[in-house]
Amino acid sequence: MDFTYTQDQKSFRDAVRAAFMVEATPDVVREGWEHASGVAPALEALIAEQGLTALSVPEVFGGLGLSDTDWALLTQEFGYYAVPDALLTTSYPAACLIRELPDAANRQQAWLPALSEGRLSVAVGHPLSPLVGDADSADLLLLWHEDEVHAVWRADVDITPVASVDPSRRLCRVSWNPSSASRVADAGAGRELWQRLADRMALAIAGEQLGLTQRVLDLAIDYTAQRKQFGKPIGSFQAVKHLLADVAVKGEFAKPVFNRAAYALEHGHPNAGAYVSHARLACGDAAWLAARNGIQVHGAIGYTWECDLQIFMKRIWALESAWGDAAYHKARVADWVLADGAAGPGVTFA
Amino acid sequence: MDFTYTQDQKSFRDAVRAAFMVEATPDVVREGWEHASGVAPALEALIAEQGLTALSVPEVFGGLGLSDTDWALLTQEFGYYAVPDALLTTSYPAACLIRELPDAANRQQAWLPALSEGRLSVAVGHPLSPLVGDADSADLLLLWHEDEVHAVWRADVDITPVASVDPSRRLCRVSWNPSSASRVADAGAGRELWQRLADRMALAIAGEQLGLTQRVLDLAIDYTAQRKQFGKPIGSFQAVKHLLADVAVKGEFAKPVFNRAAYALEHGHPNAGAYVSHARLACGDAAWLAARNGIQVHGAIGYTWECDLQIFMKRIWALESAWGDAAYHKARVADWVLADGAAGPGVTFA
Amino acid sequence: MDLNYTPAQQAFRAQVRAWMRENVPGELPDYDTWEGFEAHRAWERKLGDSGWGMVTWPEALGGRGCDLIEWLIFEEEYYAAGAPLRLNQNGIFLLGPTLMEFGTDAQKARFLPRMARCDDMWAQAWSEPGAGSDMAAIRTTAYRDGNHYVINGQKTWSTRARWADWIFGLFRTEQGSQRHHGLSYLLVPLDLPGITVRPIRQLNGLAGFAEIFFDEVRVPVDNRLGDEGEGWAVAMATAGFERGLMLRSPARYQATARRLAALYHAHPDAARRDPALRDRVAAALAATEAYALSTYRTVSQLQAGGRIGPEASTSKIFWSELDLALHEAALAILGKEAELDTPEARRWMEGFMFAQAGPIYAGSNEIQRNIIAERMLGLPR
Amino acid sequence: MDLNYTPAQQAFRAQVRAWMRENVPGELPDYDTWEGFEAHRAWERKLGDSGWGMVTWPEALGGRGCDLIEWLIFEEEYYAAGAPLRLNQNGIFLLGPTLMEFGTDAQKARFLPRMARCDDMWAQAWSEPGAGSDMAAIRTTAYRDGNHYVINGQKTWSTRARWADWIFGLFRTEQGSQRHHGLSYLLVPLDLPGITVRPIRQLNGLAGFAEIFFDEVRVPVDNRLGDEGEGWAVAMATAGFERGLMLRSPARYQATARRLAALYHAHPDAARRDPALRDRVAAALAATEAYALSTYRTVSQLQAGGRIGPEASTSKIFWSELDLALHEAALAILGKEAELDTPEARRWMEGFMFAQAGPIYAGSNEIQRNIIAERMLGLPR
Repeated sequence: MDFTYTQDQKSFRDAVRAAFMVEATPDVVREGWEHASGVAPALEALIAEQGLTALSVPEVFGGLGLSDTDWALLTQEFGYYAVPDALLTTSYPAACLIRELPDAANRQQAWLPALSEGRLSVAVGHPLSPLVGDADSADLLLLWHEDEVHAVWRADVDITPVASVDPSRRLCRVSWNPSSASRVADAGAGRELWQRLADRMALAIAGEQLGLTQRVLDLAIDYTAQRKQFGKPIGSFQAVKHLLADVAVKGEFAKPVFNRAAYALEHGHPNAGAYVSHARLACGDAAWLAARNGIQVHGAIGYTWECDLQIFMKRIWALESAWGDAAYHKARVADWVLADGAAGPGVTFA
Repeated sequence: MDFTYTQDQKSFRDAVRAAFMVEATPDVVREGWEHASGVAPALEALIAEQGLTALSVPEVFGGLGLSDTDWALLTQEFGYYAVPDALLTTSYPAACLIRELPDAANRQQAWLPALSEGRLSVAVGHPLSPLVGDADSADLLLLWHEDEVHAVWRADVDITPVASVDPSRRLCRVSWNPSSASRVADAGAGRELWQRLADRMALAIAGEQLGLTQRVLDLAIDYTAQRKQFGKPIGSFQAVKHLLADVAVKGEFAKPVFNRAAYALEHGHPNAGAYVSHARLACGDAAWLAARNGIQVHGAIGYTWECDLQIFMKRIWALESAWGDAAYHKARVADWVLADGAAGPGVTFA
Repeated sequence: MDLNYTPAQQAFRAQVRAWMRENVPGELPDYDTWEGFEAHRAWERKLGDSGWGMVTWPEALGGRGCDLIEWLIFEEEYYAAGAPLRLNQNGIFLLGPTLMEFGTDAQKARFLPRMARCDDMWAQAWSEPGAGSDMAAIRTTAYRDGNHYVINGQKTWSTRARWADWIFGLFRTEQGSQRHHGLSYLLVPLDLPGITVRPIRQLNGLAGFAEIFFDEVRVPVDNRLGDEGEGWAVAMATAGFERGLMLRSPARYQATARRLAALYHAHPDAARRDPALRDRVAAALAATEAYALSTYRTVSQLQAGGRIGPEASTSKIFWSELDLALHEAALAILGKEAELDTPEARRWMEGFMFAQAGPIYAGSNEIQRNIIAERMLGLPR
Repeated sequence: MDLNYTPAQQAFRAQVRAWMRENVPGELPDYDTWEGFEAHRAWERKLGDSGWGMVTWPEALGGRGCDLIEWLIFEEEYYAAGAPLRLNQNGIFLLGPTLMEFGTDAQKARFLPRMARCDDMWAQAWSEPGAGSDMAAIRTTAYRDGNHYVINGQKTWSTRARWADWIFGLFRTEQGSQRHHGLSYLLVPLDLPGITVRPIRQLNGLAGFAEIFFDEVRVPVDNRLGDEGEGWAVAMATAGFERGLMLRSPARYQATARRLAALYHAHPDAARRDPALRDRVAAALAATEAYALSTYRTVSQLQAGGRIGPEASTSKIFWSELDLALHEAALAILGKEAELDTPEARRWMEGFMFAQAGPIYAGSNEIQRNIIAERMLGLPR
């Protein structure tokens, strides 16, 4: 029974963190808002250079073959730095989906190395996220149709971008016509592939939410420790302390829930879906409270465009219902915890 | 548009308050716990002396003929002093029910003056409150059966007392056999009588909850203003202040909801039932929070039998689901506010 | 107790309703844009010209001498008709009542009629970089030079100051004075030499407020409201109005609540998928009713000769949390749509972002809870 | 990361389960009655005699040398079998670990084996009438007289002290010292001359705690834990255990959660009448899972060489609010039944009343939030 990450996992996370700390500053995130891709050129270059598009591609195809628990650490960094979506909406799910496609050695050979090297951008569309992230800058789209997986080139779809409250996000309505030519997995195989993909995406969002919670907390701590009113830092007032302590409590207790979900997903645990939903709810609650209490302790300055807090709040608001809204995740959690003998001692872990 | 009570109403309330302040002290309430009736003899004597059993009996039968808004003020005092239930479970509802019985001049003549003079004690049983309050000390019981009203003498029923968490309450399971001889109103007339009675009882409980909220607040203010920790009164700590301010906010906004319900009930407003349920929820929420935050600011002393806080907390806990639980009241409120054009400007008042 | 409207009040309601039906414009552009500002100002002028600018003021000052119940009725019909937020709200709801109480006859005649038709657009100027929740820490000075005050310093978080003609605020007129002593309440035209207005963009990217810099700005002594050095008491009266009745009449929330109910009914699938949603929506709608009832109750008490006391702070907390609850419920119904820039979702998300400011401005809810605890409940400071 | 139990751990679980199945008694009377106390002590003795008194201690001291994962497994099986709360919990969970860290070998040998089988029943003696949340305000003195300390003063809120044989607590051994300086951690038998124990009745009418008066009570110097005047650091370690792992292992809440789920299923009408109930119950059950996971995570970190830091305060807040949420959900399901003295309702109402104490004792949740803010988040004092 060991909840800790390996030294390798932490080192890799630290390397990514170090890169983001320098290259994904709030100014860079803001710069991305002005670009069609949502990502500033320098950050796009960093992603290419660091080979971040190769993370989930199996090693035989030139990738790093990261596991779900590897990713669990990284997604927190994506959230902490509010790195624009593109990587998490394209190469991550695309690689996961393609590598698991049945009877698709040719396609895997054609697509995975290209994906890995950043030569191919692949977007993914599923009913839980009906607007396709970064479809407008993708070459290829992997789309759900009645549980089948279809692969469609961009020329063959109509794309209408729809702005999000978070200017980093690039969501698109996609209309297209499924055909037997575009089908790359049938419904029998697809059902399981899509479910695993949807769980992976939900987990990635939970990780972002954890990172966002921590970032808002850090911003709020910095601000309230230096901002003075009534002759002392406002962070010394009990009301301010308790608003932030409440966020810390929620964040602290979301972490192990998140870690369990990642582990269960990686090991194909039969309850993985419910665990992921539990993580999404716990991490989402923490993030939502972080945004509310974060702006509250900032006061008016937190309401301004100039204050970097907005970057993280808007991401929190935007992700709230992404890849499954509260109704979806609550229902999965309730079905699980209310089933006979499903939760509790000796069942929590197998 | 006038939300204020008349001077007469306030004077009468003040007189009752003055009597309770002296005669319904916490010690007297505790003394009642040792008596079969739940009421200390001195308090029972006061109730008889002051003619409190006559309040709802029409003047022609020797009573005071109080209206629902008159009662709205009094029930808050009953709550504030945690006066044992007996009056609110017997003479109040019984007088309301009997005076409205159709074609019952003889019974009214026989029962109302006796009720008014305290010679007759009448308990009331209804599905919203299936355990009959103070049935064991009643002479007569007015009981619901398929919307009919039945009047049964105590000799004709079996009574099993069931203790409540609040030692002042005297709840009884009553088993009996309805017969045409015991029926005093048929279902056609009874339906409306019972609904109005149930709403009156729910409103009375809402009033008690308001009074209880204020009492717990007063106890907490007294305690936290004098109790010192870290060299100053704990009431000067922001966390303690805010716990009590939150209670004050809930209480303040429950009051007008409660007043509207009383007014609507008195004037037969078609929405009266929903307004009463709204009052029950608003007042109940305030009281529940008062109990929680009240014991929290008291600390360990609030957890003791000796501390009077327990009297009021236990009443709050006991009344939470009396005469309609949250599910019942929430459903009535939701049906009302979600109906087309039911709530809002120009509809709030007629 | 009498919770009925009088026939006269009902007639008044009908009159407002009829006028609004004829005159309310379609949706205007955001008033934090230049185009939107002009459109809103035109609407305010139309209101003013028809005597609806601020109905509680005397006719001679641009109003129609209504009582507070009529004012509530006016607001209800105003928002029920889909009319826009009041552009000049800091003027008519905050400075207006303060002028009524502390202004000289000359000041009232000079400022109120023009305010009622938005000939003068007003912004508040309380906060400074070092004086937010702690308003008594004000440092911007106004030294006396003959018949003028000369202002130096900086104000901030001045809502819509970018478009305003005038500001009102507190300035330190007594050199070396401390805290709430030695402050005066001044009315300052923004076109004076030495004033620089720097817009501040808010969450939605629009410049909803501004910083104002003062460099030797000369204001006539006549522009002082109340006595010299007694500005704090005047400002507290303004703050009372702000927390109390005027700034947040229930009608806005009732309009939001109606939209929420409609949204709920329009999304039966959301209610089916999340059975707890009905509770949440119903609770927010019921709380909106509670807020309306509470306001009528306050007006009753004022009409019976009472005054607004520290319990007004409970109102500030209640409406700001209500506004959040209404918008959060709507976002929950919208689910995946909530983040999108579609007409329906955009309006709710904008409202949600605006609601974030509720627990912060006009005295943060933490300050309000202190006030409730200390002044209403009597807890030690 | 490896979230599986090892075969050895699974075998251990099976062993505990089998023993419990054979030995767990039926429902015992409340341990705050004399009869209940005796019944509970007999059970503790049985546990101790079979090596289950405190499994994490070395065999030589009455335990079985288990690691913390095994301890969690033990607790899970203990409560899953319906075994009663641990009578001597202040001893085994608070003083025990403190003795392990600060005790001399002689003290360990003297106290731990007897504690493990409840030959000595222990109570804590921290609080005083003027020192609750502000524990450093302790005034009870213990002056040195040769090889003895002589204690004078008063302690209060000592849980189950009415039945206890010994207490542990902090006493001011340096005359005139201030706050957390000059305090020593002493172990005091309650049968010494000069000690008066006055029971205090709690909400349910039973004397769950007591005041203890000391009048020239002579305690040998050997009964001091840690150095003279260094009691605060020792006590902080105890407080750390209290907030942290030991006092509230997840198993109790998991047992309550199972009862809640059963209650929910047994009252389908309640769920039908209040569609939001499912959410509420599911959220409480999921939070129980989160608490269990968090505890395993903490143990992982300890086994990897970490220490329990200020984040333990988050745990205190979480379990106390969880306990309230579980019981409040149960009362909502019970509805009208909740207040009644029926077997099912009584147990939930008693548990609910007990849960009221959670956010108060072991350092109130307000104090915990201060600790989180100052020590974990680094906000200024």
